[in-house]
Amino acid sequence: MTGGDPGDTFPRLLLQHAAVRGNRPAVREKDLGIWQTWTWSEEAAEVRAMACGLAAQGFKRGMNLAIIGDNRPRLYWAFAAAQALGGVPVPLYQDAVAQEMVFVLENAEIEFAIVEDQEQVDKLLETVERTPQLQHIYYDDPRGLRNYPHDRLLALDRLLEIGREFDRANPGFYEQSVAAGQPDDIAVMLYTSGTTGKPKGVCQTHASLLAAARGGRDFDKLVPEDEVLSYLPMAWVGDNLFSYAQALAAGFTINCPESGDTVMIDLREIGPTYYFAPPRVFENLLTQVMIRMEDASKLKQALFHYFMGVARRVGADILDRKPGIGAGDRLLYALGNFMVYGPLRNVLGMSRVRVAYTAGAAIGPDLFRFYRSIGINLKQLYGATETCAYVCLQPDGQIKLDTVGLPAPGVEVKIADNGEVLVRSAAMLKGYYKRPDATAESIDPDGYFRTGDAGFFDADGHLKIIDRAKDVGKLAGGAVYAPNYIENKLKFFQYIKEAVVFGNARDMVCAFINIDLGAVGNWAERRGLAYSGYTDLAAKPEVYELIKTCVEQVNVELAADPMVADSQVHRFLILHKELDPDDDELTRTRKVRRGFVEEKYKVLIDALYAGRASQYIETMVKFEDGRTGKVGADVRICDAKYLPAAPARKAA
Amino acid sequence: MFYREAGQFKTSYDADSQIFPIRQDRIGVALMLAVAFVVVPLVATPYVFSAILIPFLIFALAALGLNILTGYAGQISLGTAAFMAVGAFASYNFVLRIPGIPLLVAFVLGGLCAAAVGILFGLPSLRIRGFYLAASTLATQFFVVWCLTKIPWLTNNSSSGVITAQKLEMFGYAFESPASKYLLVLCIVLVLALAAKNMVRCSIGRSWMAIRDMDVAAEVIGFRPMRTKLTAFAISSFYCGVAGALYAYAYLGTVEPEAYNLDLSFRILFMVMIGGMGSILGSFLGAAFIILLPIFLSQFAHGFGLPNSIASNLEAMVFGALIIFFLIVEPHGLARLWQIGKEKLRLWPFPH
Amino acid sequence: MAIAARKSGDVILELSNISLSFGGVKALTDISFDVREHEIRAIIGPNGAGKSSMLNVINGVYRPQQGAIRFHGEVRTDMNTHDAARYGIARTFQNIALFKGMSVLDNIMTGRNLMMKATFIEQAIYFGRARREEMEHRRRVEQIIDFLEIQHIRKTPVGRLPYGLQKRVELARALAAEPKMLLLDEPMAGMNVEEKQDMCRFVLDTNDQFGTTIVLIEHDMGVVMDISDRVVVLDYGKKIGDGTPEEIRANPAVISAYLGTVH
Amino acid sequence: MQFFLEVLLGGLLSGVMYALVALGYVLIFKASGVFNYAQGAMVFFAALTCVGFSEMGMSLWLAAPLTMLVMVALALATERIVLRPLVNQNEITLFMATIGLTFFIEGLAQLVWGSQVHPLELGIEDVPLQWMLDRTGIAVSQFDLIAALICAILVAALAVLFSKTKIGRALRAVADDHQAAQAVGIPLQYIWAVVWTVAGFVALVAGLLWGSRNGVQFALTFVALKALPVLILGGFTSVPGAIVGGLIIGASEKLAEVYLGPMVGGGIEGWFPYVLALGFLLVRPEGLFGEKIIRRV
Repeated sequence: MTGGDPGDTFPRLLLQHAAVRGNRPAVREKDLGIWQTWTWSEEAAEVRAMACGLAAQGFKRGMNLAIIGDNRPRLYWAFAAAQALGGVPVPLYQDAVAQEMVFVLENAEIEFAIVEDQEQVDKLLETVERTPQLQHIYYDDPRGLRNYPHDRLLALDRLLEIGREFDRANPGFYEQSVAAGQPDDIAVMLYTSGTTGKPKGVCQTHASLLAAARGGRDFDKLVPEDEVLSYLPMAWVGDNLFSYAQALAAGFTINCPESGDTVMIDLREIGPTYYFAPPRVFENLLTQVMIRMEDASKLKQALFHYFMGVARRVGADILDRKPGIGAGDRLLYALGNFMVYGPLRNVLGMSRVRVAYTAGAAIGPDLFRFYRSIGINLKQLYGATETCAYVCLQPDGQIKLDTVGLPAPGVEVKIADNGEVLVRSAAMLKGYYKRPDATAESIDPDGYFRTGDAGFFDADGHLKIIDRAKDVGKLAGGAVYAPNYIENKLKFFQYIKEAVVFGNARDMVCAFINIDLGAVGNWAERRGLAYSGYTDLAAKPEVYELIKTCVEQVNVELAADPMVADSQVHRFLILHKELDPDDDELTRTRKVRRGFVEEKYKVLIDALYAGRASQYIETMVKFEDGRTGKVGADVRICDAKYLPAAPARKAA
Repeated sequence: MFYREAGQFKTSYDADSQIFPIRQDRIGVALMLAVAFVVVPLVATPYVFSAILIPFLIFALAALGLNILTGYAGQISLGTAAFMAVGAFASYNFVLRIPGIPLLVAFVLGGLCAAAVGILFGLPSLRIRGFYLAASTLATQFFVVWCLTKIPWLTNNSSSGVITAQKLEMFGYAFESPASKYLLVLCIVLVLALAAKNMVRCSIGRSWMAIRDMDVAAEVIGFRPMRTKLTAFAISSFYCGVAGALYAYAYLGTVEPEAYNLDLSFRILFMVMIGGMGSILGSFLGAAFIILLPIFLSQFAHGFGLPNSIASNLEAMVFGALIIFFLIVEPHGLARLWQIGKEKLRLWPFPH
Repeated sequence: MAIAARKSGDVILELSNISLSFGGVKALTDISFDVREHEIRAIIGPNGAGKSSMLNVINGVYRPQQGAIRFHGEVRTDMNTHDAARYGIARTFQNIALFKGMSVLDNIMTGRNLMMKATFIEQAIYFGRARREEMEHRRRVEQIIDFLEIQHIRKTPVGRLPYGLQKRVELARALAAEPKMLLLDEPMAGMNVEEKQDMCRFVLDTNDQFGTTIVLIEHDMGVVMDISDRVVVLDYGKKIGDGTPEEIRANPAVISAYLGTVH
Repeated sequence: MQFFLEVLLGGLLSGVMYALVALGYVLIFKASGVFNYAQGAMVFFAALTCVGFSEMGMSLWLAAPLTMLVMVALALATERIVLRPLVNQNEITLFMATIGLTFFIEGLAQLVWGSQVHPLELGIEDVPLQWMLDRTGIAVSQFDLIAALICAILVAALAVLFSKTKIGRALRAVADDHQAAQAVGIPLQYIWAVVWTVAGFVALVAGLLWGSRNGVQFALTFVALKALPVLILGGFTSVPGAIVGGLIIGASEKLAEVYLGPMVGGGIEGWFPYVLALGFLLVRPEGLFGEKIIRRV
């Protein structure tokens, strides 16, 4: 083999694995009832055929290859095939509608696409007149496509045959192509959804992706025996890192679920050793655990709750191997491990998890603690598409509930004056595709990437992300004010569904609360509290007391942190109606429209800051049938206890 | 609770369709086999061997046979004891009349004779079903016992019809001690149980269950009712025949045709019902239950100083009541209870 | 798109002058029609028109007193159900006829019984051919499970499934036999709109992908007109119409039979 | 010829008794779809109870009604404890339950009254009927004749009960379709209790007649087994089938025993009726009076 260090591009790494551990499983897929397995050498052969097939069909160095579909082995191989030819795989979100795909297809000048099935083919054909350059569509699953009389379509099977023929006719072609690849070539292009404006294609090179992948591999000591379940969208940087880049960097096995519906079953079967999920997955799992436990017999419930109590007390510390845990507690935990935690991990499919990560959104401390206390090494990480999801990682044994850990090896992190987190590392984007303006804007002259997130380092050097940088303001007293950070803390309570805090340029922080009708309703029923609906329940003094304890608990947490101690919630009220997208108070994705709310409920905000004990308000509401009406109520305002800011403030 | 199934995934159909797909089960079975083959022979007393373990295994085998017919193929039979008798007396005659025949071969031939009789008496099942069939299998019971009593040749002209089984000698070894008999019976039963399990998970087992569950549909997809039912009768009878032979050779020693009476048929039927229809495991559980219950009851009666006659009547009542109880509470018997318990352990700590 | 591309072949089933009666009650009177290879042929008619009896005649459950059945050109009037299965005729039933005590997988596996050759002795020792056969057929069955999208229930006992899925499993069992001709007796009866759409898709896909000839009885006129190539209309055991959906829609006898009073 | 007639007549007379027991099965089967294997045990139980009472010093006229009360109680208990929880189960399950019931009743009877043979004297002498012997030279037992007469009356009464009375109609409705009968307001449980009571009565009569001949003992339970071939032959649901079947089985059994028995060693009564019934079934699977069932798919 010629050219380059073996293992500095993905196709070369693949060849290396095929040579070193050719008979070990590289990828499995639950298909036809069993886990079909391909070894590294088989995978290498398939990739080779696919690459040759693409070449035979006219795919050239520098071209982009769209990849659309659920996580399937052949789609992962398409990444390697495109890279082997010096092309760039461009994964698209498989659940995007045709119109959304058009932009990327046009922007990336896609001529070749490898897609999963009829559904994706249909979408591509739907907008065919807007993407005339898309001439080659290969599909993995021929179901329903037999009679599509379309000259742009070809079965992937057929492509592989063509590839094998081409390979025979052009010996050495593949080797040359792979050898021609450079670490600095673009390895993948990931489109970020972007909160504003059009999506941008983030170009990552072999070198940058591998820097992130190898950094993570060494950090968590990933080995070829590890197993991951690849079920997150392939277009997302996380999946690209965990299921592709790290798999090739560490040589472990990836497992593709049978379908989106069977992920949980497949998770149980595979029992991955290395697992990644966004917080909402962990949250859903926990909810299911609790719901299922409610049907259990009293004895089992008592057992469960007792041992969960033990776990809460000592579980996380035992996992972190912290000293100072008594033999009695250890014994109890061991017993609990046999009776409850072990079975629980088993049912969740996490018996074998050695390292689990969550990221993408703030995870509730209770949620986080639950998984750690039953012995699952769940950790948080922080990153972005532009940094290959590789900025901060929580090291084993140094887990804090509300930080995202220490800067990862090889990553420099600094905080800008406005609180924005800046990152410089080898695992950084080469640039945005065809957007030098955006590239220049997001990378400062020193080579630091602007993450757009605001955060700070705590006393131990752990990074704490508090908000989007643009939302961060200052209190009248000059202290940093991060509304999201406070709101998230409030929302971690099951009783609080939505929270809106105010405080920018004011002297104190106040909050609107929406209670969770289900949880609070349940709570009320259990104590025999009658109520007629949301408005009624929200106004109950008992409910105010309940929420007050929640708010005060948040205040305690805030006070402990000098950076945000001034942001304690001084006063709050429970809104008489639920914030609703129909009333334009929330976006369709249920994010609060802060400005709109501020304007609409100005009376209440004024009352909060004026120190009044209650305020009458009438609001327009839209009913489901489209009529509008008025809801009026006297909204009570409650003072919450807050602590004096910790004296250690100077230490920050 | 003990199950840790995460990570036990199957990469081939072979692995997916093994008898015990869960690793913990395989370990459990291995442990049980170790106990049965190593620990038990070391610790059990002759009484335990000959009054509990040997009859347990033999009855389990007979119940297995009946389960194939009734539980899997859905054909009720009240003539199990008759097939056992055929197996026993045929084996006796083979050994008697063919000098030097290995005993194991005689058992197999005895089983085959039982199978032949089974096919003969299974013929009505092609035309009649349900209760008619149940009632008609009684004919087998009466006819076979009558034949054995009335045809002197079959009992080697023994005046009372009593035969004494020949010495249990195989591979040049005389199985005389209870422990050795136990091990022999254990081996035979295990091999046949494995074979039965294999059959019920293959095409022939599916054909039986198909005929049982919906005979019209079974025909339409190409099963031949005659062949299916008759193989069920034949294989079931073979199992019963071998069990009958073991009953005579390894358990009773001296046996008369009346030992294989209707009462025995019913006992086997109860084993199947209490153990679980359509379950290999159930046959064993049922046999254990029916063997142990009288022992337990007579201990109980002794404890209260009750005479034997009362104990035996009590036993009948308890049997009867238990049958009804099981049918009402758990028609699929102990095997289903076991299965439910296992499911609970697999899902532990969740209830479902 | 799929329908337009389909093309019907030669006549593979020909029924001529079929009459069937039960103890003097006439179920079918002098009915003749044919079925072409690869087509979807619907039999429609009001309740009691003799539709199910017609299917039962085709796969040998009933033997007609008069008339002849030709399958692939040969007279098969005297075939029984087993023969029909061997000739490659599979069917589903109006009232689901699954094997309740078995899992979905086992139910579908029964559909392949005619292709299994291992003797019971081989099966008992589960070695060699018996084991190989189980594995091979399992693979084929899994493809059908995949095709009908019932992966998530493959090990569930069929008795626990909802009605719509049971119907699908029954179709799977019939497909497992790789039939040349598939008889479907009201495959969509009792289903909600979504289930019906799924079933339609499966029927069309089956016809399309495996080239299976399909004879189907269905009450839902919309479905029948949408998916069938030709339609036979029965009423009181007599044939009153035969032709393409368009022709049937315009046929006065059919209209009057369906509307009842228009004479 | 005379001997033949004598045998035939004797057979027919016992056939009437078979018919009576068979009717007990038919009744229960029609009303509840249960093949009541415990019928034999009920015969035994009834006879034993009656004898037990009379052994305690009661006259037969008191013991019999008292026994009847016990049988009613048994019927009610069976309905409540066994049948009601098993409603809507398949018939095989119900059949199995009656096997359990059999064991329970047999055990109970012997537990209460002891397992020894109890002699029973009804006051009818088992001597040839002189009148008949004089006229035709055929010896027919007076006892058999009277017993047959009683049975015949009972059979006739049951037939009437079944076809003419209100309860009979309700019963037939239940037999046709449980759910429909319930829907139109026929109390299922009540019907079952009645039917089991009647079956208990039939069992009592049969038990007394049989018991007085050989003594009341466990072997009485086998009387029920005699009725099974009758059912196979006549069908589980047919009243006329039970009657005609009983006569055929009774007659042919005796004839076979007398004429065929000696050739093969005797004692063929035990299985001959079954073989006869089976042979018949193979030719005509729907039984004597059954209708041909068209299998619908």
